[in-house]
This record gives sequence, C-alpha cells and structure tokens, in this order.
Amino acid sequence: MKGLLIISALGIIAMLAEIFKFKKLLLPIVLLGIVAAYAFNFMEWNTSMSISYFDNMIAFDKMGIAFSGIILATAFFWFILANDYFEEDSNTVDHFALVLFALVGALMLTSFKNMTTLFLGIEIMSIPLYVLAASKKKDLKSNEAGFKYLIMGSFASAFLLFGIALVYGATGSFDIMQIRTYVSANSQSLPLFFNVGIVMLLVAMCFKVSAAPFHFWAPDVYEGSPTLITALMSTVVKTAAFAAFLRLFMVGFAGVSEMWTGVLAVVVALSLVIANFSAAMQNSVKRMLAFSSISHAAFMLMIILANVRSNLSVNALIYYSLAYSFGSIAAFGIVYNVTRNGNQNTDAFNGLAKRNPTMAFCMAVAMLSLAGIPITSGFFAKYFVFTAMITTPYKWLLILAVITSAVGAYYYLKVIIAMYFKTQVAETETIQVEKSQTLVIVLTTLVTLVIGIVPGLVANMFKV
Amino acid sequence: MLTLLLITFPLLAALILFLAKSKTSKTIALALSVVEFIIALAAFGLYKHNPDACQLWFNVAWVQSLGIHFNVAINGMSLLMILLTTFLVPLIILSSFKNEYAKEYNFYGLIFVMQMALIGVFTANDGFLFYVFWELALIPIYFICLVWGGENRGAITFKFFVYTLFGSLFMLVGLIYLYNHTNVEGLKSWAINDLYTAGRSLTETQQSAVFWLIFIAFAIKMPIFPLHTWQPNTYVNAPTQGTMLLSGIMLKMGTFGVIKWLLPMVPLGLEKWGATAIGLSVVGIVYASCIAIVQKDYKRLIAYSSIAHVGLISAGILSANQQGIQGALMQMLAHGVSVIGLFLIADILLRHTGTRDVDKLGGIRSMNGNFALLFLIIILGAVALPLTNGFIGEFLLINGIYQFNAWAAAFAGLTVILGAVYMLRSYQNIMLGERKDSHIAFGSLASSDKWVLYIVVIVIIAFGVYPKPLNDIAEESVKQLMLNLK
Amino acid sequence: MINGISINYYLLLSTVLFIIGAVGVMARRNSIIIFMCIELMLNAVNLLLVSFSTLHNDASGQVFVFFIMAVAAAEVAVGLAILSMIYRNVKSIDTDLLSNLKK
Amino acid sequence: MIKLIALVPLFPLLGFLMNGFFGKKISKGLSGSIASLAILASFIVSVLAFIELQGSTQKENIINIFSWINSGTLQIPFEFLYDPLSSLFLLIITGIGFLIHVYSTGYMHDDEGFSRFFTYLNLFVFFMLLLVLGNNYLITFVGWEGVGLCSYLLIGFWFKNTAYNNAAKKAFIMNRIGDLGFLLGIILIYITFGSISYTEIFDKAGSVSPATITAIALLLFVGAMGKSAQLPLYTWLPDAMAGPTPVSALIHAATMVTAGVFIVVRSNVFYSLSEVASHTVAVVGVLTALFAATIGLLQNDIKKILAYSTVSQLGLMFLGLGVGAYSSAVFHVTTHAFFKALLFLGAGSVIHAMGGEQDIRKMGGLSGKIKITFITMLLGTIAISGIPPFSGFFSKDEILAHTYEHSKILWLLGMITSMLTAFYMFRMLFIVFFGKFRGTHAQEHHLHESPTSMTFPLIVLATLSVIGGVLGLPQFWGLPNWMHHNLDEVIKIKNPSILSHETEWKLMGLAVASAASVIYFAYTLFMKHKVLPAEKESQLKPWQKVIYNKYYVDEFFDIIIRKPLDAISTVFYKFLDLQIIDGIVNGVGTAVKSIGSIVRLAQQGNIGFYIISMVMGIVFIVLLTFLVK
Repeated sequence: MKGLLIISALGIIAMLAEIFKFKKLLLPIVLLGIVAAYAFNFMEWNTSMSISYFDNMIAFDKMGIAFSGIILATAFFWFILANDYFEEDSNTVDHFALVLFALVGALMLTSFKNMTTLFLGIEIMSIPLYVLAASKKKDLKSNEAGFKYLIMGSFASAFLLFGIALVYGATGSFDIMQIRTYVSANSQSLPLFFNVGIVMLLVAMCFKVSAAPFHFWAPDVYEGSPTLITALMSTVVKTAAFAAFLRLFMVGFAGVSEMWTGVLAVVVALSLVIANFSAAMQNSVKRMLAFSSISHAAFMLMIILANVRSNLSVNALIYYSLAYSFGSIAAFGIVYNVTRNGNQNTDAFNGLAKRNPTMAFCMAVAMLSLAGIPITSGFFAKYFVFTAMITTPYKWLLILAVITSAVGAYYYLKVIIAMYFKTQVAETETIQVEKSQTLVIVLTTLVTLVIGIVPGLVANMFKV
Repeated sequence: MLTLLLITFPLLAALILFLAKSKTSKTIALALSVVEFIIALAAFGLYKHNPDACQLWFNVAWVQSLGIHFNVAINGMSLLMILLTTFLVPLIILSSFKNEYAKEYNFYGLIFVMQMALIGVFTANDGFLFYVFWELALIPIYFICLVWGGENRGAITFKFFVYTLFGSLFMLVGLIYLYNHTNVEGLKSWAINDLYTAGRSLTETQQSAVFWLIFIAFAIKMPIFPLHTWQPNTYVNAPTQGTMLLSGIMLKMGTFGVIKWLLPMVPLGLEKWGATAIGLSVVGIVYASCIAIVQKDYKRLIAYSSIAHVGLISAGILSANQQGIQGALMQMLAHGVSVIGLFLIADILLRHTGTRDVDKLGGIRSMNGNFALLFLIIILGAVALPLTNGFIGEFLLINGIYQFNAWAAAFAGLTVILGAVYMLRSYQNIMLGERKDSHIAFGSLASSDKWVLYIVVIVIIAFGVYPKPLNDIAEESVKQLMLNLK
Repeated sequence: MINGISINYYLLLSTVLFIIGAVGVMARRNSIIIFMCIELMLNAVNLLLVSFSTLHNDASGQVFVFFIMAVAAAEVAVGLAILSMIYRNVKSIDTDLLSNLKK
Repeated sequence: MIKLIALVPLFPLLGFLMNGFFGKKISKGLSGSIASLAILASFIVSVLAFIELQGSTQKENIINIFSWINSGTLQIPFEFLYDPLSSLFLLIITGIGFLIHVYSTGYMHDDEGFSRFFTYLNLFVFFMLLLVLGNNYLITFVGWEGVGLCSYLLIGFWFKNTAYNNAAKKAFIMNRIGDLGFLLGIILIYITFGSISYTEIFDKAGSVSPATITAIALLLFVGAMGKSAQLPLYTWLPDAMAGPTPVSALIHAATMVTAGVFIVVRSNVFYSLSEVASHTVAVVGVLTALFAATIGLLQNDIKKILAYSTVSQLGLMFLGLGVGAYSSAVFHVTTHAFFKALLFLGAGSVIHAMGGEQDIRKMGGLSGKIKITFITMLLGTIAISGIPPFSGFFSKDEILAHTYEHSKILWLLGMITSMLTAFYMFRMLFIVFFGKFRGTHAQEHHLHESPTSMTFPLIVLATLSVIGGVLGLPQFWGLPNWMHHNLDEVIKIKNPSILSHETEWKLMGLAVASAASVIYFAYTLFMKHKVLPAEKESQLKPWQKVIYNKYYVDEFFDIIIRKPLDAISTVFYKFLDLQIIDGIVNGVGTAVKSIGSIVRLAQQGNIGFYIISMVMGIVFIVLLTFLVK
C-alpha cells in the first residue's frame, strides 16, 4: 500500500517540478522513490494476513505484492532507459507525471478487491497512456495511435462497466470476495444476465490484455506510439492487466469457471493463430513485437485456463510476466536505439553484430527468450504453460501452441539472422548507446539468463 | 564429480577463448580440447566393468519444487559417446588449421559450448536436464553455421533450426506427459527411472502417442527419411568443422536418445509402432544410397551417405535386441570417425583444386599417391570392409535387424552393395584415371590435414581389427539395457 | 420489483440504450458523435447500476455511478484534446482519415 | 608346427607391411625377394604342418588368436581351423603363390609400380589364407572380402586406364552382391545354431528344419556365385583380365575364384541335407560351364579365352559339388590350379614375348621362337582337355562319373562342355604357336624366350599338371584315391559311388575318345585348312556374332540394372527429394506466409472496422456461451 501512495506522491511531485524548477533532479528523485516503493512493498510481504484498505477495496496480499514488485522493477529500468527520451521533449514533467499515474493505476490493478477499484485502476492506468501514445504532437502516426487507443479503450470500458453492472445486479455486491461466496452459495439460482455479465467482463479483460479477437488496437498502437511508450505498454500495462485478469477470474469467478473457460479456450486458440501467423509477415520490428506480445498473452491466458483453482498458476503467471517483461525491456531498449533513424524494419538490424556486438548479443538473447529456447527464462515460462496444459482436457490447444511457437521461432530468428548474417547495405555506422541504457539492457538480459538457469529464484518464491 | 568436470571444463575453455580473443586461439583450443580428452580417458580408466550401470554420479537439486535435478552420471553407453565426442573435437579443431575464420576465438569458443552441451546430453539422467542440453546443443551450431557458413546459409540454417526446434518441442510435450504421470510418494519426478516406470504404466494408446511425440524429435535430428531434407543443404553450407560436428557427433544425439530415452520408456508403443519406424529407416537407407549415387558435389554425396548409415543404425536400435543396439553403438563410433575423415577430404579437395565436383576432378592419385591411399582406406571403412571399424557395427546391425525381420535385413543389406557403388564410383572419378582438368594441380598435404587423416586411418584399422576394449563396454551396457526392455 | 415495475424492464431499457450507443460507435465516422455514443453507452450502464442499487437497496451502486461520471469526463477531456491535436494536423475529424497504421 | 599355423598368414602380412612402408625406398630386387620369400616361408610352414597333420590322428586343430566380436550369445573368436581341407588349400595357395611371385619378379620388372604390385600380392595371399584357415564363417568372410579388395586393387593396378578401373569396380561390386547373400547366410546360421564356428554347427545340422537348411545353403551359394563367377554373376571375371597376367593366374584362376568351391565344401553338410540346394548348385554349375565354354569358342584375346575356360571349369567343379562329389571337386580345384596357372603364366610369357600383344590373330608360329613356353603350354592344354594320364583327366572324370549316376542330362551337358573345352583350347594353341607369324615386324624382331624367373615356374607347374593325377587315382582301378581318403573327416555325409566298374570304364573311354576326336577335328580345322579367326566382326555369321559378343550379357545387365538404377536415383533426387518431400517442407513455410497474409487483412487500420469486428467477436462469444451448452 505504501508503495502505491509513494508513487502517487511522486506523480504530484513531478507536476510540481515545473514550478519549483528542479526538473534536472526529477529522474533521480523518481528512481529513489520507486526503490523506496519497492522496499515498502516487500516489507508487507511477511504480514501474515493481507491488510486491506478503504473498506476492503484494496488489499496487498502476496500475489498483489509480487505483481507490484515486477511492475515497479520494470518501471525502474524503464525510467533509466527513458531518460534521454524525456530530455528531447519540452514538457518533460507532464510525461513523468503521466507515466507515474499510469503506474498507480497498474498497482491498483494488482491489488483490487472490489469492482470499483478494478474499474478505477484500469482507467487511471489507461487514460495517461492514451495521452502518452499520442505524445508526439506533430507525428500523425502517434496521434492516430492515441486516438485509436482511446476510442477502442473507452468502448471496451463500456463493456467492462456493463458487465460489472450485470454482475452487481445478480449478486448485489462489488466486492469480489462477497461475489465469490454469493455465487458458490446459490449457483443454481443465478439469473441469465449474470452469465452475460461475466462474458462482458471477459471481453473487456481480453481487450486489455490484447487477446484476439479484441487485439486489433495493439499492433497499430504499438507501432504508432513512441517506442518507449510501446515498451511501457507491453511490460507494465500487460503485467497489470494480467494481474487483474487473474484476480478477477480466479478469485471472483472460479466457482463458475465452466461459464468462461470454454470461451477462453477459443480466445486463446484465435490469439495463437492470428498473432503468430501475422507476426511472421511483419517487416516492422515494433509491429512484430506487438504481435508477439499478443501470442504471449495467449500463453499467459493458457496458464489461467489450465488450472483455475490452484496457486501453481499464480506462480507460473508471475514467472511468465517477469520473464516476458524483462525480455521485452531489453528488446525494446535495443529497438529504440537501432531505429533512431526512423527505419523500423528488420533490415535496420542488418549487421548489428559488427556495428555493436553487445547490443546484438543482448538482442539475440532476448529473441531466444521470447522464442522460449533454453537456457533463457522464456523457456521456463513456456515450460510452465506446457506442464499446466498437459493436465487439462484442452490438449489440442497444447499441440496448437507447440506448432505456433515453432512458427514463432521463425520471426524471432529473422532478427537474429539480420544481425549476424545480413550485411548493412547503406551506412555502416556503429550504433552508440548511452552507458546507462547499455547498463539497463545488459542487466535485463542477465536477469533473463539467470532466472532462466535458476528459475528457483522466482518460481519457489510465491507460496500464495 | 568427474562427470561434472567433463561438462564444465569445455564451458571454461569456451570462456577462456571468448575473453582472451587471442591471435593463437587455434592452438589454445587444440590444447584445451586435448585436455578434455585426457579427462575423458580418466573417466574411462575409472569406469568399472560392472553391469549395474551408472557411475560417477553428480546429483544436486536444480528446481526443487518441480522435481528437476542436475543429475548426471556415466554408464557404458554415455562413456562411449563421451569418448567419441572428446576424441573427435581435437581432430575437428586440428582439421581447421588450414581454414581462416574471422573472429576465430568465437568460432572455437562455440565449438566448446557445443561440446559441453553434447556431453550434457550424453550424461543427463534427468529428463528435463536432458531436454535443456538437447536444445542447448542447437544454439552454438546454429551460430557456427550462420556466421561462418557458405553462400545462402541464411535460409538454410534457418530451416535447420526451425525444423529441429519443431521436433524437439514435441519431445518436450512427450516428456512432460511422462513427467506428469510420475508419482514418487505423491510427488512428480524428472529422474529417468521414474520416467521409465511412468511410461511403462501407460496404456498402449498413450504409449504410442508418447512414442511418436519423442521419436519425431530424434528422427529429425538423425535424420530419418522422410524428415531428412534439412540435412544435405545444411551439411553442404556449414563450414567444414560445423559439418563435422553435425554429422560426427550431433547426429548421435538422436540415435543415443532413442536408445536411452525412448526404448525403455514405452515398450508397448515400440511394439506397436517399431515396425513402422524400422520401415521408414530401411527405406531411407536405400533411398539415400540411391541419391548418393547421382551426386556431383562430393560433400553432398557424403551427406546422403550419412543418411543411409544412420538409417541402418536406427533400424538396428528399433529392432531392440542385443546385436541390433550394440551394433548401433559400435557403428555410431565408427561412423563418427570415418565421416570426419570424409568431410576433411572434401574440404582438402576444395582447398587444393577449388572444386568438389566429382566430374571436374580426376587423376589426383598420380599427383599425390599418399593422399589417395588414406582416402581409399577411409572409404573402405565407410563401405564396412572387414577389419575396418565399419564392419563390426554393420554386421551386428544387419544381424539385429534380421532377428526382427529377415526381409527388412535383406533390404537394409542393400547398403552393402549400393555403398560400394557410390563410394567407389566417386573415388574413381576423383582420384583415378587421367586428370580431366589439366590446370588442376594437387600438391602435398598440409601437415595438420595429414595428421588428422593419419589418426583417422589408424583408428579405422585398429578399431576394426581389435574392437574388444570398446566392444565389451557396449556389450555389457546393452545387456543392462535389455533387462530394462524385458 | 421497483415501484411495481419489474427489474427486467430497466434491464431491457438500458440494454437497448447500450446497443444504440454501440451501433452508433460502429456506424458513425464523425469522432465527436462517436464520443457521444460512448457517453450514451456509459449512461446506459449508469441507469442499470442505479436501478440495481435500488433493487438491492444498497448505495454502493450509486456511488459507483459517480465514479463512472468522473472518469467519463476525464476520458472525454483527453479525447477532445487528442482530437483537436489531430485536427491541427489533418484539418478533419473523420475517423476514416486515421487509418495509416495497418496490416 | 600346427600350433604355429598362424605363421602361415603372418609371413605374407609382414611382407605386405614391409613392402607397404618401405617399398618405395628399397630396390626392386629387394622388395621382390622380400615378397617371394615371405610366401616361400609360409609354404615351408604349411608343408611341415601338412606332414604333421598326415601323421597325427587329431584331424581338427583349432588355434585361437584372440576374441574378436562378442555380443550376447554371439561369440566370434578370431581363431583358425587346421584340418585336411585347409591344409590342402594352404599348400595350393602358398605353393602356387610362391611360383607366381617368382614369375612376377620377371614379368613386372619394368613396371614403376613394382613394389606396390608385390604389396598387393602379399596382402592378397594373407587374406586368402585367412579365408581358408578361419574356424568360423566370419573369419572366412574377412578373407572373402579381403581377397575381393585385393582383386579390386590388382585389376585396377594400372589406375590411369579408365577401362581397367571400370573392370576393377565391376569386379568389386559384383562380388559385393554375392557377399550380401553370404552375410545373410552367416546371420541365418547364427540365428539357427547360436554359433557360426565350423566345429560347432555341422553336427547339429541334422536336427534343423530342411527349409532353414535350404535357405542357408542357397544364401551361401549366392556368395559362392559371386566369388567363383557362376551364372549370372560371372561377367566380372573376363573383364578382370585387365589386371597384370600373374594376377589373373593367381587370383582369377588358381586361388580366389575357387573360394566359392571351398565354402561349399566347408558347408557340405547343408548341401547334402538339402536336395533343392544341391540341385541348384549342380544346374547352375553345368549351365555356367556350358555357357562359358561356348563363348570361349570364338574369343581372340588369349587371356579372355583362358578366362572363359576358367569360368567353365569352375562350373564343372560346382557340378561336382552339386552331385555330392565334394572330394572330386576339390581334386579338380587342385589340378585346375596347376594347369590353369600354367596356361595363364604361359600366356603371360607369350604376351611378354609379343611385347604386350594379346590378340591371337596377331600371333602364330611362335612354337619355334619360345620353345619352353610352347612345350609347357602344350602340356597344360592336354591336361585341361582331359587326356590321360594328365592330371585334368582324372579330376574331370571323377566329377562326370558322379554326375552320371546322379542324372544323365547333367552328365551329357558336362561331356559337351569338356569337348568344347578341348576344342577351344587347342584352337588357341594351334593359332598361337603354328602357322606363320602375323604380327608386325617390330614384334617379330622383339620375340624372345622369357627369363628363367618366368620359365622356371612354368616348368614346375607343367610337371605338376602332368603328374597331378596321382592325388586322386580312380578307386575302381584298385588304386588309392588319396584325395578322397584325405577329406574323409571333412565330408560328414558320404555318398559312395554305386556305379559298376564296366560303366565307369565305358564313361572313361567315352570321355577320352570324345576328347581325342575333338582335338583331331581342331587339328584338321586349324592345321590342315589353316582356318583363321575373322579379322573383323562383320565377317562373322549372325550366330557367331552373338557368341563373339558374349550373348550381349553385359549389355543386357547394363539395360536391366545399371541404367534403371541411375534413372531411379535421378528420379529420387530431382523429383522425390527436391520436389515432393522438400517441397512439402518448404510448402509449410509458404503456407505460414499465406495464412499470415490472409489473417492480417483484418488489420486494415480503420477504427470503425475494428469496432465492428470486436462487436462481432463479442456476439460470437455470447452465442458460443449460450448455444454450446
């Protein structure tokens, strides 16, 4: 909880920075703040019962803390990565503030206990992102991205709210624990519209985690937005969305899983196919990563689908989010540096192995991790999914997953081949990367490898 | 502990090379690889001839909560494979002394990473660990081919990678499926024996499913007809040393895998589908041999001949009897050595004459009789003439297949004839007769090449005349395995 | 039963409103109108919540409505800002013009 | 000595190694004598061992060297069996081998591959000795393949000549076809008896199902067909004449080609037990004999003539084996070794004299110029034509006698064969040594008798071919048939001759009469009327053309085997592999692409469309939820 408060405070401080002229100090302050938040966050780890606030609207249980931990860590690295992005822009502080507020939303999503906070969390997280997506004022692409995100986002929230309303109507409460108990008490006498409500919620959440067929916004927004914002979306936002998804459906509606698992399976299948096959066709790396994030969403959904009632899925999901977030941070950091000259296509990477071996290596690791090759963390993430799925009746989904991840290897390798095999055609300038950014990229890469070699560090951590 | 050393030392060597970036990486690499071979010999020395298999255990928990252990040990089979690997890698490095590679320290480093992974595959006694090493072996060879390979390596290595990955993902599913059926005091376990018991407890249909899930991966790696089409192009386009690694050692991952990770797991599945798999292998033998006959590029010819050989090996293994499997082991060793020699010869031809086209070459024997002799002996090894290393394996293999089915054996035996056809034809075209292209000169061999060929030839003959030391290990370990198959 | 009118009617009404809004979003190309349609959808939800809260006579439903209103306002504010920015660039607010990002 | 029998193969091995490693450095004389002495040494050992064996009652001696291949119940030690059969073959191999080595030192004297030649020759002797000494089928197989290799090396000895290389390759591959049969036979033996040692299996043979026995016998016979050039696997032998003449004498007349006979005699139990197998052997044998003999009639290459006569003689031997006359077959092997080696060496001497000319049409009237060669060859020819008391007569007569009691038709064919043999052999003799010289003046001037190193072996062999008959004198003359008696232990199942003496007398007389008449016919034809073989093929009558071209068998094989194989291979490669299989693999790739390009059509940028598709998705899902259950 304190973490949440600290971040909100940081947001406000950021806005004051303009007035009190300590712009330069802002980044260090923010970083310190995040570290502090992180520390406080984990102080609450060992408090036996989860303490709840605001009339039990928010409560940080282990699961919440874990996800917040991931989000904060990612955010920390993200800020270091983003420092020069802020400098090149006039109204820095607004961006700082916006990102921080988005963080607040994200943290709320990891720990909501009540539909209200769910809704608020989603909005607090999304609205700043709409702005950030469109933050390149002159760039029409950026504008379009923001606009699309906004329209479709709010359209989705409408469904979310409709769903919430229906569930409320059926159960007479917004509190997910009460909903759970109510549902399990009289599961026979639930009105039809309760079911509709759940479907609506499912739809809205699928939109947020960008699962097919509600993924259409993702590629466009990822491509249009400034690269670092894309990074933010595919890491922090996604993690938060999944935390919310997990909590809502595994805590709230586990009792009526038969109402939504079947649908979810279809969604997963669609996402797998659409994401991987379109990704295979992309020239723009950012767009490719967008589709890859969709396919990873599908994998994470499989975890939820696989074992609705057990905590194994929580562990697995946490591990997956961590692996994916760090992989993406590294990847996007490199993409950000490589595509500075505006060329976002794969051939921008040609001959990177010669132009900047370190970056090339890190990118290779990131790609292999996203492709799920040992000994990267991405492999263990996949492994968890497979182990989870093998026990379910959805074995066909598993086979589909195997095939599509083979397809996945196809487009990740394209980047590696470009870096190590193709030779830069036009200018063969070496790519200079700032020390701090290099540090971040190397660090995240290392983490990807380390938790890939010793997954125990994470996988055993959360006895939720 | 020694086992662990065997695995970690190459990693160390790789690091040394990566970091030192020395000008003399070649020699350093050679020295290190020899050290590794000595370690292997030490293991060979320590290895006690007692049938109840695994020795030199090293076992620590890796991911406790998932029952994953870093569990390596040496039994007869793995010992043989380790000896092969550690013996071939120095030869491979030595054979590269005449090739110039950009950033060679990376090249040799990757070779060592590869060696580490391979030894891991051969020693792993934990299903998960096995899979990890299995995938790990793919990455260095992928980069070796991608960075130092020939013309259109991009597309080809890519196909190779995706193809093999596709296979191994299915294997992962199969293994997980078995893992999921293990039950040790209510806990799941990745230990190989638990997987065995789990596999045996399955119904026939389940076992069949697992059989195919896992066999596909191995079949692609070997490769077995009709999953072989990645292989010739990859072999041709990879740098010679890469090809040697692929054919000399990596191919054995597949065959070894079938012996250790498939046969004892799913006896019923084998019973039901073994015949089909053998059928494919045997068809592959004749098919590949025929194709080898009409090859013009000598390297490609060897590639196809290697498909034929591995077809025989896998057929022998799947016939699941003492002779078949023991023959397979012996043939794996023999093939490893011979194929290194053959690919080096292909490389030498290219370096000296600028072509590998059998029709352009000719009359080299009159220019360098010594080379001709070495070449001939290696070929005789490849066509399994008695008193060469190839014969023992081939005899036992055909014997084993015969016990499974006489006609299969007869058909597989055609390799005896066809092998002679393509090997002698190509030899005659390349070496004998008058030289076709007058300006092709063929000087004396570089000493490094000479040494490799000498060693290979010596091994071919020595191993063919007196196979006992290795054969005994093979025999007893297979006997042990047969108990598991009952 | 709220004042003798079955809850289903409220449900029906708000659903219809919601669908009208959705169809509007789908059909119209003018961004402003799209915003209005989204507002309509949200209000449909508000109506629903309010009626349910009276049904359960539990205030939280109505509290929720306030949250929705606030958020909706913020959303629209942001939306209009972006829209004006776009207008500056393309001199139009027709959504069809915003389809450069594709495939 | 028997304990030291391993020395016999050891000496040639040493000779091989010494010549192999140092051959280039040392003088020709030295390397030649090393090689020859090596063989001489093993000859002496064999003789001593032979004498010892005759003395002792212990006929089966097993000498273990080391354990070679162990695999479960399959135990294959590297061990030798020294019994009457192998002892006899040892003598033939080392004895004739030695003579031919000596001969070669003269014959090959001017060749730059001199030391290489002796290296190969020693290696060959080594393997041949393994073949006959081995105590189990696999050791025999080692020798079996080894001699095949050496024959490959020696046929292609002049490796710059592509035709020679092809001949060598052909020989190796055809042998391999047989070897596969042999190999499968061995495996079947292992599976049936659980062992492949000669000393262990034969006694158990009675208790095995006849079908299996037949299978084994036939498989082994396939191997024999390859090695001993029986129909249809004989075509390599005539081509093998590409090698230096001493090679033809040693490998392709005296020793290697008789390996087939050896293996059948070794496994005689199987054949005695299996009607089918023995009949097959007999029929194949007699057909080969007749077939080759007819071809021999019209050949003009002196070595080719001898080659075909070899094939035909081998056919006779198999006929003998087929009718159960094992000892007679071995007897014929021995005598044939004498006179055929003699004839080849003689031919070599002729070729030497003619400066490399092999076409008998270019020769003539040589009798005066090269006396020793002429006389020795004359003796050889008489021997092979079966004129008493020369060696050939006895061995051939035994075989025919046994055949007669077995089947009249086979006997008749056999008779015809031996008449044809007499005819073409004398045709060769007359055309080469009589009439006037038809070569160039250079050749005429060049003519000279060969050096002693070459004539000495001729004389020795000539003597042997004359007196060799004593080894197996007809029993019904009341004389001791040593050969028959010697192999008594080896032939497990006896079938004694049941012919009455007068029939035997009749047959013998018939044989002699027919041979004599044929020779007279040849004499009138080639001496009186001076008929000469046609200069050009066009002058031949059609039926002659067919024979002259060896019934077009090579062409036939070319059409039904080589061409189809190449065609199929090309189809496999160009079509099946590259188009279909790899096509499918790549097809998957393209499929992914095309699916991708279809899927991304949805991603067409327009918000309205996105919204619509979202809603459709929702509707779809709602329907799913409520209709599916």
